[in-house]
Amino acid sequence: MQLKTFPGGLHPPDNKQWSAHKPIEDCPLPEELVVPLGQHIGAPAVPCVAVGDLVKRGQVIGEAKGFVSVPVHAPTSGEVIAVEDRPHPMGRDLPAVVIRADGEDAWGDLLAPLDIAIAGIDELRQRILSCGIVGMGGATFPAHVKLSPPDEKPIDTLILNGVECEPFLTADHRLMLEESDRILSGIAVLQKILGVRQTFIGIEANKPDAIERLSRACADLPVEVIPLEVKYPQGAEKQLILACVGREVPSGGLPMDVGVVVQNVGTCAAIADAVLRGIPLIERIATISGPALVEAKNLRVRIGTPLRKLVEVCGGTRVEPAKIIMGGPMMGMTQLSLEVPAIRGTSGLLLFTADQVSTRPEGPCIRCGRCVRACPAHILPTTIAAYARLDLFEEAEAYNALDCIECGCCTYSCPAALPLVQSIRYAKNAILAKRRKV
Amino acid sequence: MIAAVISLGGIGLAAAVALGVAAKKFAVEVDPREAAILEVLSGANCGACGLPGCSAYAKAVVEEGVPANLCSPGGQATIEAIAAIMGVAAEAMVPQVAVVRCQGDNRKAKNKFHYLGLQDCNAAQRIADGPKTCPGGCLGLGSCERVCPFGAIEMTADGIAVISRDKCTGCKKCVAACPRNVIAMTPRPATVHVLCNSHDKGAVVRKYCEVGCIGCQICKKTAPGAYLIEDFLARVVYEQEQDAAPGIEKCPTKCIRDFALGYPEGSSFKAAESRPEPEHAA
Amino acid sequence: MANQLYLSSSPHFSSGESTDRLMRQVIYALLPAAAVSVYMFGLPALVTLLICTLASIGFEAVCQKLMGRPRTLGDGSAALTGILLALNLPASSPWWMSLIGAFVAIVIAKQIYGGLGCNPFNPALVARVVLLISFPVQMTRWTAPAPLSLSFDSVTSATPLGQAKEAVMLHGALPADLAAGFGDFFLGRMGGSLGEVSALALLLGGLYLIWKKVITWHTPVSYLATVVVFSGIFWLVDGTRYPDPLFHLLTGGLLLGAFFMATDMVTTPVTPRGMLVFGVGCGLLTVLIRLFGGYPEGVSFAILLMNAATPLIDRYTQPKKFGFVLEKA
Amino acid sequence: MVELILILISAIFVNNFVLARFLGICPFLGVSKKVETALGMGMAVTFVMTVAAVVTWLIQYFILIPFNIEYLQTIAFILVIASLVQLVEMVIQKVSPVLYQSLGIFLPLITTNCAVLGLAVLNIQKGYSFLESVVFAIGAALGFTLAMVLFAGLRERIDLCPVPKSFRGTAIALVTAGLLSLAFMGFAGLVKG
Repeated sequence: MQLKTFPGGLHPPDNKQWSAHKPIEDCPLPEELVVPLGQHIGAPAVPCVAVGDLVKRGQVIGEAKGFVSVPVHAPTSGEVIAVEDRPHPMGRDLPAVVIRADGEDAWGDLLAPLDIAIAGIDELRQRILSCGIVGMGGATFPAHVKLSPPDEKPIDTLILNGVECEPFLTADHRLMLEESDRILSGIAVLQKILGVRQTFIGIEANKPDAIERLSRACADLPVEVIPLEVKYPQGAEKQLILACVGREVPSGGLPMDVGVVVQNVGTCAAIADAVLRGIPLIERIATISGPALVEAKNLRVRIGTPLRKLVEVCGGTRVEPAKIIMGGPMMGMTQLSLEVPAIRGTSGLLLFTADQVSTRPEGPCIRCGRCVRACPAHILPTTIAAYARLDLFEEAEAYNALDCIECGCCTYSCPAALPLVQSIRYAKNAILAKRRKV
Repeated sequence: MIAAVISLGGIGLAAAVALGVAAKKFAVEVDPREAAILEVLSGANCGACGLPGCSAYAKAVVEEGVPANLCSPGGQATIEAIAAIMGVAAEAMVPQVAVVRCQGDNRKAKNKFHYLGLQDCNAAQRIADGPKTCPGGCLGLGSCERVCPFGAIEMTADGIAVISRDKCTGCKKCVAACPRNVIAMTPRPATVHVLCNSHDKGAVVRKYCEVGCIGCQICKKTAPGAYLIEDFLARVVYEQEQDAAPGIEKCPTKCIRDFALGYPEGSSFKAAESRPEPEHAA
Repeated sequence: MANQLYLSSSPHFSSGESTDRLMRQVIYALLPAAAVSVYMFGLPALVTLLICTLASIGFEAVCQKLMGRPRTLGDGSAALTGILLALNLPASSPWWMSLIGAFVAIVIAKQIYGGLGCNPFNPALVARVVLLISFPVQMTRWTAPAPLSLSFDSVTSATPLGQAKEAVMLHGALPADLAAGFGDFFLGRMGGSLGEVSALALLLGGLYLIWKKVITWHTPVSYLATVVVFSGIFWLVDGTRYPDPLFHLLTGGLLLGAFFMATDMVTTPVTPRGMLVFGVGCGLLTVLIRLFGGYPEGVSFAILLMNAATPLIDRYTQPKKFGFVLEKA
Repeated sequence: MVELILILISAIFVNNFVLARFLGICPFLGVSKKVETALGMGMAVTFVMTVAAVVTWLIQYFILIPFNIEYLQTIAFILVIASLVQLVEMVIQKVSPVLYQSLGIFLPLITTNCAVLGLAVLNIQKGYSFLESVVFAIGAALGFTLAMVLFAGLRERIDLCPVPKSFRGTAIALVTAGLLSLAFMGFAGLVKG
């Protein structure tokens, strides 16, 4: 059978063999946790604890500010030793609450579990907000916002994203395999909130065990597991919707414009914890991998754990890493040091050696068209990039620069080693900045 | 002969009538002053006036009464010409020149990481705030050089921007292009500048840059009144600039430079060309 | 810190594909055709190949030196241009003609536009056309195949396309024995420029490129299909005046053009739809020029004309962007 | 009918005004920096050429020949063309100020555009009938527009390239025009005449 997919995209080597078979391990508590107040898209949280305060695990330490914002919780019990700017995965120092763990890891007062048969929809949404749930695929968009579609946009389909198309990463894979019951509970909550019954779980065909397990678990539910072709970026929201239900989200629009809400499987599991057990988002599963590491692992990590700790748990490094990437190799962010903490969007940590770092100088574009064929947004990356380099942003915009989803397929496929997606991003920023000004 | 005259005349007459009718029908009003102003403007379309191009500025002057003294590339002559066209008094404009407030090239200042990718300052700045450790240092990837409409900026081999005082017209394009605010507009007569943009404490600056201002106050002490120290960074008080010379000599990190005596190391620009104009030219 | 880390914008992974590798693959794909030409025409063919290739590399080096640009001979593009140029020349071309050709191709058609990736016209074809117009006698003195000949004084012979055109012009009909030579055409036993002669070798090279994913099928297939269909129509209308499609396919530079020149990435469209348009345009123009034009062969002109149209084709064949919806009126 | 089609094809491709007859080079080089502008110029020239062909043909056969003053041909034709250009200029300024700005000086210069005058004169020289003149004019104008647009597309692309300093601008444009003309030589002999 032809597997479902989208036009465009490419097949980078998936490198999942290092960690795919490794069961999830709990990462031990570090002595000190740095919990950034901005870990999501939107306004950062406002700290509500002061230096010297004793906090319990799960206690709110930063409050949401505005609609597109979420609170931040203490990942363990201990003493607040600083509220100041600390290195953040974004690459600069940003406000954070620093907690010295007392080792007892004692829970604070949790919110009462909700019964979804009784609880109102607003109550459920409020709970998701209070527990600080954000999109855990990496975009970290507050989940309650996504689950509050306006009335004029009726939702009829829920899609769970279990694609995990980034090479190396296996965190979602392990989650689906080992903790499918959390995901199923989460689906029930999401179905209730959105008032939908039609639900799909999209999984790339390179995870047959996860597909089988979820298919069996969902046999009696109105949930269908869809195996998808192994292709990057199959997990990009709009591409996933097209593959699963054949609807194309209009350019500049959102999934809700075609009646769909997409949630990552990790987010779904976190929602289940929040609603059914009252547990806020203070930990997540992350894949620690890469050739510079002694052993690749899937770890359950407390938010705020320094990356150095994760590396230690994996047996340290074989060689000096040349590049530290938070997230996957296609869309992840390089890090300045291992001192930055893991945050809610940390789906993985990759350590590359000098061999994996391509320092090949860029050449001229030979117009081979590989980027055009690979582009899942169906734009002309090389043309936009050429205009961006000359600061001709109006032309770049006319060539649909704003439709770029920054998946990196163009740069990946470029024989001239041109930083295409970076140029397009540069043009996008300039175009959006100009729009804001006007 | 007569036939020739009549027929040609007839053709001409017919054409004239047709054009006359058309002129009425398709009349477009243009203020002649607009064209006149456009004529005297530099035509660089640099945007120094804050409007998108010379013709937009000409239109704005005529129709919206925008001041006549905004064309910095044209200088005083242009201002007077526009004022004459508009029948208003010419207001003086202090001519300005852009200065790169950094000398920390790749040999003198440290980087915190190797940057790979698009060779553009604004793109590099988005990756962990740029590779240069100094938060205010020139990244040396030439974004300002590319936007300069007058070819007044060059990048040295060791990666720092230098602006020619002869070619710079003060259009401010480079100021807008620089992500780290390294370039400042200064009054043209002043040639002495502190070439550093770091507000870090002296001890911190010393760690990452050989030629950064460490806020040691020596310049202020040796040339009283000519320098100010704000936030661990010295700057020249341009009104008292004539007294600044002793401070240059004494500066321990050599971050103060008199452009009348020479451009930073590695630049191809010659100081001899840049004799300062008479004091207070305006 | 001992070693500084590398930081960059995503992605941090690359396919490992490189310009050098692509160019090398194309050169490999041309080797069978070059070998056949050397076999068929002997030493003169080898000399022409060598002069063109070496001169192209030399001119490229000199240009880059003069313009103060980095030397990029390693990317193989100059050598490729040289080989393509040689394959477009008759075996009997004098050395100075090869030299002029290489100069035109590298200096005028490529380097003054800024080097690799910037030339709007296929350099080898520009050179061929310049030579054809400047030295029509030398450029149309085709030698008859004489396997492994070491002699420079060979027997001249017309190309099949030339024969056909002449016959139609003089007698209003094709020569009767035209179809007799298909086997020879396929293997390369006919007069023509170096790279025109063996359909088999060219086909092998072309398929190799498609197999290696250096080029896509779009341009060659649409080009050849258009030639077959368009020439087929004329052949059906009047078979005595217009040769059949197979004749068109196997003779002249069509296969060389379709697989190696019309797929030159720099001078042809980047969009898949654009490549189809490009191929169709080339096909129509080739047949038109072959049947009705002043020149017996139309491949070079057809490709150059479509090269000129490439920016426009790219502009109007942009893929439909993801989520494209018509504005509701 | 066949005759008319041949005239059309010949004027567009084989004897392209710009690339084979080398007429109208001034706007060809002047306003070919952008495809849109080139198209606008092409359209303006198309209009002027077609109307000029009609009017000059009428003047030739109904005024100049009857009155035996063919020696006034040039001045009479220029007069007509100049008025037409003036008219087009006014219309464009009113309808599309942007196009008017980008065409700039080249708009009034259509007056002295040898392509337009050349067309009028060729029409008479070749002894074309009225209908043939119109078709020839349309063909010539389409050919002009085609050359303009192709050339503008190429120039837009060249603008993105690091052309050596000494060749930038008109120099590289002239080289490109030469190569384009070279390519158009492939049409030679396609239509006799």
